[in-house]
Amino acid sequence: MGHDTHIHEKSVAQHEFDRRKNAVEMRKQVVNFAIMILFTFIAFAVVVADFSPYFIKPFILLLAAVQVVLQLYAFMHMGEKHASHIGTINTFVWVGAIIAFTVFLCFLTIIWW
Amino acid sequence: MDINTKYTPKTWPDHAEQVTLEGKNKFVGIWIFICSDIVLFASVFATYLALKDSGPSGMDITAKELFGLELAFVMTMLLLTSSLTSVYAMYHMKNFNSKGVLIWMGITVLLGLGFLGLEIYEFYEYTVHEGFGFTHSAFSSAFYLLVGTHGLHVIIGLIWITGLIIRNAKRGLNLYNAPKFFAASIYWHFIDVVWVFIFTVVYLMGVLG
Amino acid sequence: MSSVAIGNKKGFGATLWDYLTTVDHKKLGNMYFFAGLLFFAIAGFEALLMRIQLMVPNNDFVSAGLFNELLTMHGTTMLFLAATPLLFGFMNWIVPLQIGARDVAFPFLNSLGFWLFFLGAVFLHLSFFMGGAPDAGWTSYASLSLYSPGHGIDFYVLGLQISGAGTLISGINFVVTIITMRAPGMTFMRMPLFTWTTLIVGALITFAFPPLTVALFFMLVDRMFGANFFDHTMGGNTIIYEHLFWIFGHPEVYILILPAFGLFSEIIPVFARKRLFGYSSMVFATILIGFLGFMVWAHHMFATGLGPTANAIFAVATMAIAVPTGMKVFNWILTIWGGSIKVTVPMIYALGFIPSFVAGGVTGVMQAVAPLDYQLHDSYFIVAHFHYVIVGGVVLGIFGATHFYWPIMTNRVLNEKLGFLTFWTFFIGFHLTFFIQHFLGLMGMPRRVFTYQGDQGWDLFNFISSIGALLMGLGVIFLVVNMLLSIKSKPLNTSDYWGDGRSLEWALKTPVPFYNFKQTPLIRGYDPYWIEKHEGNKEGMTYAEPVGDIHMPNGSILPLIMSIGMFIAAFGSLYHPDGVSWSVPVIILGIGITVACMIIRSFKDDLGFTVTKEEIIATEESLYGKGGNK
Amino acid sequence: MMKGLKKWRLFSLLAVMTVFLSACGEEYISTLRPAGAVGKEQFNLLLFSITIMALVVVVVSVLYIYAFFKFRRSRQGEDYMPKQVEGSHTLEVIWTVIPIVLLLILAVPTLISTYKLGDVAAMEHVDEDGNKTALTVDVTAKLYWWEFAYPDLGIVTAQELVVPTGEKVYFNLKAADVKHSFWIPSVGGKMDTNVENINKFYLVFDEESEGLKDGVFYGKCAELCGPSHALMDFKVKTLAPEAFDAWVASMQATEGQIASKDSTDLGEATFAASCLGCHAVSSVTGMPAGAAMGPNLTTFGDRSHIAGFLEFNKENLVSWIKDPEEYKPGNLMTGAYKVGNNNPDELSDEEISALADYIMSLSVEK
Ligand code: HEA
Ligand code: HEA
Ligand code: HEC
Ligand code: CUA
Ligand SMILES: [Cu+2]
Repeated sequence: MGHDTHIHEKSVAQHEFDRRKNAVEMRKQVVNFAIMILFTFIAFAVVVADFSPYFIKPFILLLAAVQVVLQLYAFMHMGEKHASHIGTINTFVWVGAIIAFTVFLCFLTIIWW
Repeated sequence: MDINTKYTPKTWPDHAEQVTLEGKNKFVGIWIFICSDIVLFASVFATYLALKDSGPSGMDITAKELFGLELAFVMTMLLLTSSLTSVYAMYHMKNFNSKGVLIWMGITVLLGLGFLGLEIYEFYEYTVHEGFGFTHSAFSSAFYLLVGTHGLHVIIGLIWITGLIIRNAKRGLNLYNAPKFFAASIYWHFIDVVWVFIFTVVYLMGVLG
Repeated sequence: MSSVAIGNKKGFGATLWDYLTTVDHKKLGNMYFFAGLLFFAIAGFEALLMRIQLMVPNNDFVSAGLFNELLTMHGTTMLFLAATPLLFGFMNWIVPLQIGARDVAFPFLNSLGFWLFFLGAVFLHLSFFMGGAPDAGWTSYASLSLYSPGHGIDFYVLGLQISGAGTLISGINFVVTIITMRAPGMTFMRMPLFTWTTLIVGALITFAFPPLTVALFFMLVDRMFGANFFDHTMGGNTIIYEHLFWIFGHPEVYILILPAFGLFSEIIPVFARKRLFGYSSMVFATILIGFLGFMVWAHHMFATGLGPTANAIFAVATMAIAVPTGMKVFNWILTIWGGSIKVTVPMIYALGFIPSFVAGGVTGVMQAVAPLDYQLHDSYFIVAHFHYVIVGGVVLGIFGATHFYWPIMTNRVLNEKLGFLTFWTFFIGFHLTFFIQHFLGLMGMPRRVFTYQGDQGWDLFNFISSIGALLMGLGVIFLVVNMLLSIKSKPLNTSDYWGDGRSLEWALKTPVPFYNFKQTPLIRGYDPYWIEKHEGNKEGMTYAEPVGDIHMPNGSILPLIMSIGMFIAAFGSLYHPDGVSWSVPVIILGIGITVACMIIRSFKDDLGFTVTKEEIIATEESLYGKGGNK
Repeated sequence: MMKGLKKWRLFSLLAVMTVFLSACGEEYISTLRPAGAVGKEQFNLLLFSITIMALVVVVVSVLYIYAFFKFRRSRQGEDYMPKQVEGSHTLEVIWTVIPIVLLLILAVPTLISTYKLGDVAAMEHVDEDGNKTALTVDVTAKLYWWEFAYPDLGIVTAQELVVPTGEKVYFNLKAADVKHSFWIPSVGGKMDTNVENINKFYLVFDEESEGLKDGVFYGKCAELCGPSHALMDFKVKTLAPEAFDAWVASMQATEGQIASKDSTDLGEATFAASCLGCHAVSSVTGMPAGAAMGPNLTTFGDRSHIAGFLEFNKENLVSWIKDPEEYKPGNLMTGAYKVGNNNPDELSDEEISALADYIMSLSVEK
């Protein structure tokens, strides 16, 4: 533990570059956010618009799934390659999701009457 | 790691939240915790779906009649926006702008409070005006427990973030508190993820019947 | 802060304080181990009482109500409060050593996990003195547990909720530790198997405990706050409880057996003097068992009436688990094949384990045959099955590992003669008790019966079974005597006690200093210590860093106080349905204490302390004499 | 040749197993001596799976004992250094594939039987007149006793199930209070009685119970349901179809039978005063299934046991009425009336003795 941090001063160019990079990234996040808002609107809209439930249900579930993936990979940085141990984390999250999904599916299908 | 090391924007490392071992541990730790929370919510969700609309014989309140969309929509917007504001906070953390972190985290808290307020209002309406209390039926128990568990997560998140803001208001960013902010923001996003499912499955699909 | 007080004897008060506040994984390991042993003795004693009651037909040694309490507490205590903590003891002790870490990822949480577990366990056991223990079986199925009068079930729900939170915290802690804190060079595919199984078990805990938490919480609000999850007259459904319980319950049995597999995978290569056969397939099998464990829960519910489709799917899924388990069994056999087997006490446990566990495993597969399980379910056949896998797998694993790691844990050794005596008494007693129960089940004897009428053909077999149980009790007593004798014996001050140690923990000299390795070792392959030994490295290990300052976490009393807060809150909600006026204030008080501790914790930076190079050298000299650890 | 040999071994193993297993247990309770098609099918599955499992255990044990004896250090020499092998792909494949094959072989009969035993479609079949073709019994499990109603025949009984041999008998299973499980070991597997839904399954009874020790098969409650779970037994009387029809007719003939307060028989009068609220003495009650508070006593005189498990004699019956709690802790009859010799509203010894005589005289078979 401990002595793994030493102070390292960036060059001006590097510093400027990093700031720009961060800003670009932030703009991307805003776009992601816009997409999420849009999806939410669409989800509410199709329900209000009263389409056939056979269409609406899978459709809004799909929208929800996409939103969640966006959250996970954009806001929560699951896609960032250099974050520490991110591969392992990805594995854990998806295994968790599969288990959650199995429980869900079973409750909705074979084990319920 | 020395908490007293003063950083400048130029010496502030990339991924400051993950350069120390403690930071890495926090980062991995909050994720593993979220994994376990995923299964927790899955269990509550599955129960809700199994018990939806079921109550004592002759129960007259169903999801279709009970839920409205206006409130849910506003709540969704508040929570989604708070997700974005906490991303802003993390953006400022990258640039070593501790003021920015505090302000945006503060906005996040305000939005979260707004969400919570609406949720409490909603529960109050259902309980008092609709006669749909916690003990009314299996459906009501499942509903309040599902949405309430999410609400509890919101409360914990708010306390956590508020604590971080108060605690670090004066001392600026360092390698000791950066991971804490980061973990709190990831947790906050997760709350949003759960809400996406709640508004879809409980409210939207509830209104469909 | 950096006290180097080792070597000089501490007073009792100081030692106690040390243990109450410690965050050292080794001390917590000791605490888990001895708490687990205590509860093992209690639960084993309960089993003996049950077996005495069942020794002869129409016995009235214990009453019907008391029998159900013993039965419930035996199952609950054994699984949650004996086997799990004993295994946690080994994980705490050994895993950080095996991966070359100074401690676990969250030492504070490690201590919190222990105290939550322990106080939850104490809370559960208070029920015996406060109006009756839980009596609805360890599964506590909803209809009966809602019906059950008194506070027994409330104790069960709250006690398990608290200790379950502790287990979850510790599980996550192990996962993070293993992911982030491995020494340089220790890739995933160089990790010893015990570390691997700990990782997978941590994952299982992460994923399996939440459904239990949810199920117990539903039960809690149903019983104490008027909710209707399981009240069918209000639209509730008791089958939900069964599902949630078994979604947890089945992974739970693998939470128990996988670490035992890991322990045997450490023991066997050492005494066969041969590399573990098929390492990568062992790892793969571990992961697969863990994963499949989540897909089979309904095999406990074949008789519930889920319908043929569900039964068929879950039957086939269950059978699939036999394949990875078989891979492991054959790998162990092939490890001793061509080796040089030395029959020591740990090894004899490993050798006894293989056929016993296989016998238990194959009866599991028979139960997976759904139509056959209609006959076997809830009969003594099931009791035989799970004691075969649990006692023949988990308990033998724990006993074997106790002998195996005793030199590292206590710097003493357990007497070998007494060890063999323990093994044979326990082993023979075990088969005598449980083999015959298969037939009792097939002959129509249901489980969980407090007595039975004579002349149903069960009398003799029950008698034999009870005699076996007494033998097992004798075996446990031998073990305890052996431990007590050993504590009094001379310290070893050695390393690699068994001579053929392979993984990192054997490179350490005992007693292990509080910071473990004074320099973080460099891992150059699977079985790192073996590699160094056979390349003639006199240092013991190659190190990744020079001797330098070591940074260690501070101890804290807060985990204990936080747990006490939860303990107090539990009393409040226990008495809530009685309508006493103080229940809500007590709940608030308890939670308040816990939250206050959290606030104190977060408002005080805990940066740990630094052990300087000089202090390290001084410690080493006081432990091992001039020259330190060589 | 090899194949023939293997088969021969398998069969002899099976034969030995059959002989050994079926020597086990009593005919009226052991799953190893099945007395019906369902039980037989399950017994065959048992034999089949146990054979595979025995094979596995034997193979593992042989390998393991051989390795153990061959490679002892005492034989290898103290300094012997074994070769540090990493593994073997061929072996891995072998011990993955062989278990998979064995399990597939086991899975086939599993799936077939699961669907076969789960098939209750015939319950709904009707003949031209709209009468159900199959016999259905509604089983209601209650705290420590069983009610058996025959909805299509209009009769109810308790504690002793009476069924005809040689046909599929269908069951609707339900619990009235907490979960129980309905199990007749020697006839077939169990099924839970849940509180919120009705489970359906069928059994076949091939043997008449006449010649058995108590003239009945034993049934058990197989789900922990409280203190007296162990005592929640019931009995099964299987009759040839004609005998069954006769039994049904005499049960139906009890319609309207009632205990009268004004009876000269002290037992009957006491019964009417203290017991009739919970116990009916007519098999045709018109009550919905599961509504009765206590077991129907119409056929009490024909029982082989009291309260499902006590030996049937007057002494036991008197003691039971005096203090049911003593026999079945937690049962719901306790405290429903008073026993003693002081007050008029208490049941005196004399009254109880008369009561016992009265209910023992209730019978449709004598
Ligand atoms: C450590 C604990 C442990 C372990 C490891 C297992 C392992 C297994 N268990 Fe067990 N089980 C329990 C603990 C455990 N169980 C408990 C506590 C209960 C009762 C709970 C209660 O009701 O209170 C229970 C109940 C239980 C049931 C429910 C019975 C019922 O109530 O009706 C079933 C049904 O399928 C089952 C199946 C299995 C199977 C298939 C395995 C498999 O994992 C076994 C795999 C191993 C082998 C098969 C042996 C080695 C393999 C080979 C040598 C390869 C070749 C083999 C073949 C081709 C067959 N178990
Ligand atoms: C880890 C799990 C575990 C372990 C190790 C055991 C160990 C034993 N079990 Fe248990 N058992 C369960 C888990 C376990 N069991 C579960 C989950 C159930 C189901 C509960 C339910 O249905 O809800 C069960 C149920 C169960 C039953 C069935 C009860 C019934 O259905 O009616 C029986 C009956 O024989 C039994 C017996 C035994 C015996 C004789 C031992 C022996 O191996 C015990 C050996 C140990 C001792 C005998 C301790 C001796 C110690 C002393 C005597 C004190 C020593 C003194 C000092 C320390 C100073 N157990
Ligand atoms: C609360 C209602 C109630 C009353 C009143 C009551 N009983 Fe019962 N009785 C029961 C129940 C419930 C059982 C089943 C007990 C069990 O097996 O757990 C039972 C069982 C019995 C049995 C055994 C039944 C069998 O089929 O083996 C007899 C005999 C009996 N009662 C007689 C009587 C007599 C005589 C009286 C009056 C003095 C009486 N009961 C009053 C509820 C009642
Ligand atoms: Cu009814 Cu057990
Ligand atoms: Cu299982």
